[in-house]
Amino acid sequence: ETLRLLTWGGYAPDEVIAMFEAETGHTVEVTTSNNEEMIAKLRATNGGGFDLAQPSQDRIASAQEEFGIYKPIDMSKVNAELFIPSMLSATAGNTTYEGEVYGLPHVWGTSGLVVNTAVAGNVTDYTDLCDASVAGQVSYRLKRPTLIGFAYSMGLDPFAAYDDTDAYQSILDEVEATLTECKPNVKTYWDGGDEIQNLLRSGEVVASMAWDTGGWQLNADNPDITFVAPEAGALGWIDTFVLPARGRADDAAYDWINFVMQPEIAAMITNTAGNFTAAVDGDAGVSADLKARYQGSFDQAAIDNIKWYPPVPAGLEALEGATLDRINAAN
Amino acid sequence: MTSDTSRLGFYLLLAPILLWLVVLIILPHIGLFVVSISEKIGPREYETGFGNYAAFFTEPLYWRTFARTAIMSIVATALTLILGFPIAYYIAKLTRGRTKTTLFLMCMIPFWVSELVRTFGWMILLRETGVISNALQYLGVVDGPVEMLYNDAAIMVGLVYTSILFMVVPLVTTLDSLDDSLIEAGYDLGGSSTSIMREIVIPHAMPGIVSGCIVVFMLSLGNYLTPILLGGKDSLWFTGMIYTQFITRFNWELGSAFGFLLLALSSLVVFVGLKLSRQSLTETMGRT
Amino acid sequence: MIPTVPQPAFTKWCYRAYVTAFFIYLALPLTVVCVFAFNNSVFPSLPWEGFTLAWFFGTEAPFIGVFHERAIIRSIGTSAFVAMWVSGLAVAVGTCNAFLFVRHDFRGKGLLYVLMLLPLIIPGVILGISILVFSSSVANTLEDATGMWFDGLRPGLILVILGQFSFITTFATLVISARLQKFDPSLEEAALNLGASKWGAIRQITLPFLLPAIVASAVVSVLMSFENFNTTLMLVGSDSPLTITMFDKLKQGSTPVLNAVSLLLIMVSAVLGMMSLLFQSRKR
Amino acid sequence: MVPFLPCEGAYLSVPHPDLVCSDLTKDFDAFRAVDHVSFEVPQGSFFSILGPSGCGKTTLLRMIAGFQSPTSGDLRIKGKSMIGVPPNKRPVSMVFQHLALFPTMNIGDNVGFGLRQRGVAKSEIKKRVEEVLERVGLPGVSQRRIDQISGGQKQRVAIARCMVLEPDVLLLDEPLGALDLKLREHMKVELKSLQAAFNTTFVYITHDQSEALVMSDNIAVMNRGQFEQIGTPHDVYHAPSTAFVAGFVGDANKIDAKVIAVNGAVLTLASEGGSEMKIDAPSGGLSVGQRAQVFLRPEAIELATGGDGVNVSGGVVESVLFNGANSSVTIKDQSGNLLKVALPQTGNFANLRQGDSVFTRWDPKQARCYPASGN
Amino acid sequence: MVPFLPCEGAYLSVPHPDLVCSDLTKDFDAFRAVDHVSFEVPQGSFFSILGPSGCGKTTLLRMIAGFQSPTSGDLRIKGKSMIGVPPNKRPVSMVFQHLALFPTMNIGDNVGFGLRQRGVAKSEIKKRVEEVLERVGLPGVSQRRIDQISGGQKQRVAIARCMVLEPDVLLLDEPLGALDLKLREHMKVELKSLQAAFNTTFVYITHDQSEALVMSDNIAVMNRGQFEQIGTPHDVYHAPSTAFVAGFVGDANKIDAKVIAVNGAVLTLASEGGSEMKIDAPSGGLSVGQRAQVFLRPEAIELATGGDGVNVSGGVVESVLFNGANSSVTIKDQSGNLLKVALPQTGNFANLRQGDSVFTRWDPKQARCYPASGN
Ligand SMILES: Nc1ncnc2c1ncn2[C@@H]1O[C@H](COP(=O)(O)OP(=O)(O)OP(=O)(O)O)[C@@H](O)[C@H]1O
Ligand SMILES: Nc1ncnc2c1ncn2[C@@H]1O[C@H](COP(=O)(O)OP(=O)(O)OP(=O)(O)O)[C@@H](O)[C@H]1O
Ligand SMILES: NCCCCNCCCN
Ligand SMILES: [Mg+2]
Ligand SMILES: [Mg+2]
Repeated sequence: ETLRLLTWGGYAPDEVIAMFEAETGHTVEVTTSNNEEMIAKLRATNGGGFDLAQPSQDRIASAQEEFGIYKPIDMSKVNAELFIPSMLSATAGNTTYEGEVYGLPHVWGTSGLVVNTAVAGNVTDYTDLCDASVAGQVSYRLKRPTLIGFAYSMGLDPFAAYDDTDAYQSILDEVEATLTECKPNVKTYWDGGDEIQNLLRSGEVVASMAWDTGGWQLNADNPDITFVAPEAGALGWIDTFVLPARGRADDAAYDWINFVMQPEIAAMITNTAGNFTAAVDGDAGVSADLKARYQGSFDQAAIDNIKWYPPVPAGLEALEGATLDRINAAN
Repeated sequence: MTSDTSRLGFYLLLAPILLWLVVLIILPHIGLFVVSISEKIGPREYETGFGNYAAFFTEPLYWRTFARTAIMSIVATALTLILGFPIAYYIAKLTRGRTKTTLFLMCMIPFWVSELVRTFGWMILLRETGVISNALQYLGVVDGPVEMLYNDAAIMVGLVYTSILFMVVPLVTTLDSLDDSLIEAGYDLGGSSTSIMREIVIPHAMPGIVSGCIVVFMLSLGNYLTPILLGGKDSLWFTGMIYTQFITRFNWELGSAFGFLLLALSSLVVFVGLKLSRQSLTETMGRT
Repeated sequence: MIPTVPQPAFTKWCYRAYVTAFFIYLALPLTVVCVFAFNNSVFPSLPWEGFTLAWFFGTEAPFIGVFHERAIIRSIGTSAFVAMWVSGLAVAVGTCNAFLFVRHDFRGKGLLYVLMLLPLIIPGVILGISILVFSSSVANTLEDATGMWFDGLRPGLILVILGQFSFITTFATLVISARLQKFDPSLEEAALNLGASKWGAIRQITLPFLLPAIVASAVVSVLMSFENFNTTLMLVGSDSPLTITMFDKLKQGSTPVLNAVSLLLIMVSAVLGMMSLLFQSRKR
Repeated sequence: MVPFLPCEGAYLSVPHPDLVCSDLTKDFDAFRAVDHVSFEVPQGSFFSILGPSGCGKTTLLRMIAGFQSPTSGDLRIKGKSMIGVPPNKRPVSMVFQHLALFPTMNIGDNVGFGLRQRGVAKSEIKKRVEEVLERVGLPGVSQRRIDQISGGQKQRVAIARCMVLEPDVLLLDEPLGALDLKLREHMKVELKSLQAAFNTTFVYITHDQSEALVMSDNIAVMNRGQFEQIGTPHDVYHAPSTAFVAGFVGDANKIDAKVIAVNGAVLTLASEGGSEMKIDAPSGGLSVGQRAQVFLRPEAIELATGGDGVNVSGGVVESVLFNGANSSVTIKDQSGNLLKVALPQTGNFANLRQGDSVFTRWDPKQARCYPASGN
Repeated sequence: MVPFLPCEGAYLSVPHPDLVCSDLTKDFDAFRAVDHVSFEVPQGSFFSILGPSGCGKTTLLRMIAGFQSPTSGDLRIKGKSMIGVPPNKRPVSMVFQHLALFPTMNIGDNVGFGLRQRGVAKSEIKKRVEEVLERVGLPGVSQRRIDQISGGQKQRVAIARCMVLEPDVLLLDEPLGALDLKLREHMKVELKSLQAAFNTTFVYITHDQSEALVMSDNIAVMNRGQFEQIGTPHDVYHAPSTAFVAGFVGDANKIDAKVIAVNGAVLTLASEGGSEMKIDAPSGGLSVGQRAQVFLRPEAIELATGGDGVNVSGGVVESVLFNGANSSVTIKDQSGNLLKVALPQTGNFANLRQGDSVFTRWDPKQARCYPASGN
């Protein structure tokens, strides 16, 4: 069978695929994407075209409610022992819609700051990106994590306001004002993981809101650059496994899930993607360097301060979208 | 030869074009329009109305981007014409034989590679750590790195680059068909270079100018890659907006409305352009 | 102004300088793309770190060469597949259209001709979304009615092919019509007069005459299909053609692998383009 | 596979004309392009149809070839009616105005095309192609492309391509029209001799009277869809049966006049300007008082330094057109009529200058006279 | 803004020719297209340059117009040297071969173009355009598009467009080449009368001898870049000064022969076939034993039923080319030479048929004879 996998860059390294193909006889076709596009594609195909997708856990229930693009997980086909139980159940909780579970946890990590400490050591929180000292050398994505990160940094609590549209809107308005003001500081809004890495590595950008993994990978080349957990808290995410409603190779999909969650394989993925997985003992085989970098970025306080994304209620993204548009359009 | 078989042949020829135009052009656009007039009022719930169009007009972001895209496209078209005309004239009138073919082919080269590659090339050239910035520093023109990417000028450079071929080719074709003896007659009757350009060359080249401008305008207006990749944080493009509605916002209804507006805009500009230049679509585009 | 009318040397010199500058402008980005395919660095930018062929043949991360990048190799195959179909369909329909418009007179011909030109002035993105929206709603309706799945109507290669076909056909039609217009119908009559059947005359006389245009439009269709982005972006499913894959990679950040692919693309399309031109000029 | 072998044998005993058209008519909507045309072309003769542009020549020829179907009338080749027979099944071949040589084939393939359609064996085709090319004086050119030979050679290839099929009738639609003057002069003579050599029936259309006069056995002069006269070149030139023919074939002075006396075959007419003339020619039933058109060829008028007699009048040289052997003068007579007169080839009167006085004289038998028509 | 008003006044007293070319030469790389050509064209005359295709006519004309610069030599118009003067500053106008009317302008704008360039006031332009159109016989057409008038009318518009500028010299490059036969005949006469009416100097190039003969005051016959003869039409036709001119202008029988006796002005020659002939004409210094080319016009030969005398020989009719007034016969004499003989316009010998025996006779003064050249 052919497994058509819709995932993030780095989650399906070539060597893992090779091993999987050798072991199971399936072939794997990978399409890399991001949350929005994964959902958009599945929506356009009405849940077809792919056999396994990996959106973040907070974006599953609402998408299912609106578009019905996923099918429930058949836990009998999953080797549950491979998953860290707390993550498995947390994900199950967040991805339940009408009593069915739609997601399994795979990779987790955070969004925070990646900083060139030699030139921008003063950047320790999201709002510091707007500081005059780094004018023109800053980058972040124009996506919802940025809104949420800035909100926390401004002393607001967006997750708490998830169910109160008006409250959430007023948070958004405040963030919009800040980000609009911050705009001249920004060199460019980045889009893909490697893009921001290139900008940081070349020195064109010195501080950025980005995924932790990017920071750690850059750190290997240039010790000045690293991931910094922001004072207001890093944003914690879990990317999952979901089955598109009309996937044709469910067996291969389950095979893939069970295969990559094996500790050794999980470690290989961690080493390429840079993020830890939800596999039991997945960190055992991870390089000591990566562990050290992780520990350098996160002390216990920082870990406790991680803000984990709750499921996004349907309709909220429309508000965020409008805000992002206005920021984009502001001059 | 009997009329029966030729009737049959006629219908056999008619079938593919009707299938193509109806199934792939007409029905989809009707469909697009139908979707554009359905408003989303809740999950999986829609009703008919012009709310999406209203949203476009009430949200300054949308119509500003729309206007911006239109204006930039018109500017890009004008620039392409101004830059391309002397080149087309040079190729058509001042070169012969092998040189002519070579120069003409050289104009085609960018067309032979994808827009993505071309744009990628410009990114390598224009970025702060890119080739031009380094060259300028090396030459001592500037002391620090200069950022030339991520702004509207970069978009212009990219748009002109992407579309210049579509201006030069029709211009070369029409200018080629201008008999040298007409220009000679102009001189012979006492004309100066400027008056001959204005009274003889440009009127003759008009169909080429118009068809070049239409194509370039359409390409710029409908461009996605160049503004996305070369443009900066303020460089919004309407196609990007449509993409956003479809992909990031899952809002096909609004996206469809945007699409329809873009279509209306392009048709309007083309129509006005044709009217102003007194050309017809069939004549100008039919000959490209 | 023209060679036979004397011009001041300064004017001539300025004009030549401008033309030279223009061609440098044309060549620059492509040259840069090609050169950096050989830079021994993970970024396609200065400084120059030395010459390498790793971006073509490398197997060690991060220097994975094009020939070992699964995604790219696969998408080249996909692109070729799409291009073949698009070009075949476009040329076939274009040829029919040419005969229809050049040889037949019928009511509504003018209107049909304008409709045929329409895809030229519809932005590619719109073509993409309209086909996407339309095919999705047809699929939804059919699926609701029958309970069966109609995958061909969902984003995927079929829609990509149809989407590209929908506007490339216009180009093919124009190129082939232009040639057919130059065809002297008395050649066909001569063939009939010499004993050929109607179809025999077309096959032996008209089609060979059209061949250069057919080949040229096939090549142009292949090139257009290969490089199409706007329409494809909206219709692509799990199999993405090369431009889409490259765009994804570019968004992710770029390595000189992209330069290497581009260099290969430039070479192939240059060869294709030359071939079609040679063919055309030889068969004129 | 061999649908039209030359129909010999059985038919030979009955001497059919090769081509017979009876009452052939063609209407395009309301417009009648060919109007009840009837004629016969005997085997082996050269038949020309001469007429001005738009008179319906091509339409007539295309009906014979089968590209147009007649509105009414019949068309028989070697006795067989061709109505309803498609063009590829008719025993006629056609040389097109622009020759219609196939540009995608070399000369040999062009000439062999018809044989290939009949399924003749390859080696046989090769042999017959070489043969016919030799007969038209072009041996060994079969490998050349058609753009590698001259205009006159193309002409001969086009004829060879038809002749290799041994058609009963060869149709030619102004095949010299595209050639330049000198080549045309040459090909006129050559075409005639090719026709004689092949001994095939030629039906030739042209608007150039000199082509028709030089080559034909018989000429049909066509006007507005109708045949005005069928006859030998000599007849048509010297005894035109209508005013149209008199005006169209050859150069002629046309004088509008009125009959003032009829005396047996001799008419006396007065021109508009008042000068009197006598004509001794078939009168077409003109009676006194009727308006008439008189045609008088420039070479039928003699110049003299004085004298009187029938049809002699004095005049003044209006202009001299020196053109070598074809020089002429225009003379204005007392009543203001202009008369074009050929200068004698003997060189007499070569010194005539504008303004000189001179006399003209012509034989009453040399003029032709027709009732004035509406136009 | 009015750079070339007709240069009258001061110059009128000195009678300059309008156009003087001295030793004009033009080389294209190694190829010499125009080779030391010198001539003068007097004011108000019609000067033709006649020569075969590729002989350098257009190159010469374009040097006069300023579109080519001479390699050496001088070129003066109304006494002023034109070397280095750009085409838009020369007092000449040109009628191009394909007329080069501006298709994007209507007729009025075409004709007014030159005046607009000079900055003449609009109302004045309108007046003068109407005037000149009237003079060429096309009043009131100024609003028409150029595709709305006929070929002959276009011709006249092209001339009007030049004449409105009152040029010193009007250059015409085969302007009748694109017209059809009948129209060409007509325009020949018309062009000449337009020239007379405007009284402007015309320099006309053509490869059609009949055009040159009919229209010109003087003809220069050009061959391979050189002028072979300059003279009146009569001179060029009746007294060609070289073999090339004799062969190129008018129809002629060319006989290769050898001089066997010289007796004062009278030469006796023997043709290749052995027949003897006597010629009384400028001999060009031929001496006994030299090879020579004899040119004899078809109309210079008389037919007779018998007889003897100088240059009389018997022969057999090889073919009859009936062509109305231009009919001719080809006669083969005893030694096998073919002779084209014009049939007399009087109608004598009209009944001659192939194979008839007949005698030919010609006056020793009517032939021309030149030393045989290499070719
Ligand atoms: N298919 C047609 N439909 C309508 N009218 C036609 C058609 N073909 C020819 N005619 C008209 O019939 C008339 C005769 O045309 P035809 O081509 O036979 O003339 P022709 O004598 O060959 O002229 P030419 O010497 O210019 O070739 C013309 O007036 C022409 O306009
Ligand atoms: N620009 C040029 N470069 C090289 N050779 C040329 C050029 N223009 C003309 N010639 C050559 O010079 C010769 C004379 O050309 P020109 O055009 O003057 O001939 P022509 O007498 O006008 O002939 P035609 O009657 O065919 O117009 C020709 O052999 C031509 O090939
Ligand atoms: N390199 C892969 C990074 C994947 C990040 N997933 C982030 C989800 C944020 N909402
Ligand atoms: Mg005709
Ligand atoms: Mg010339």
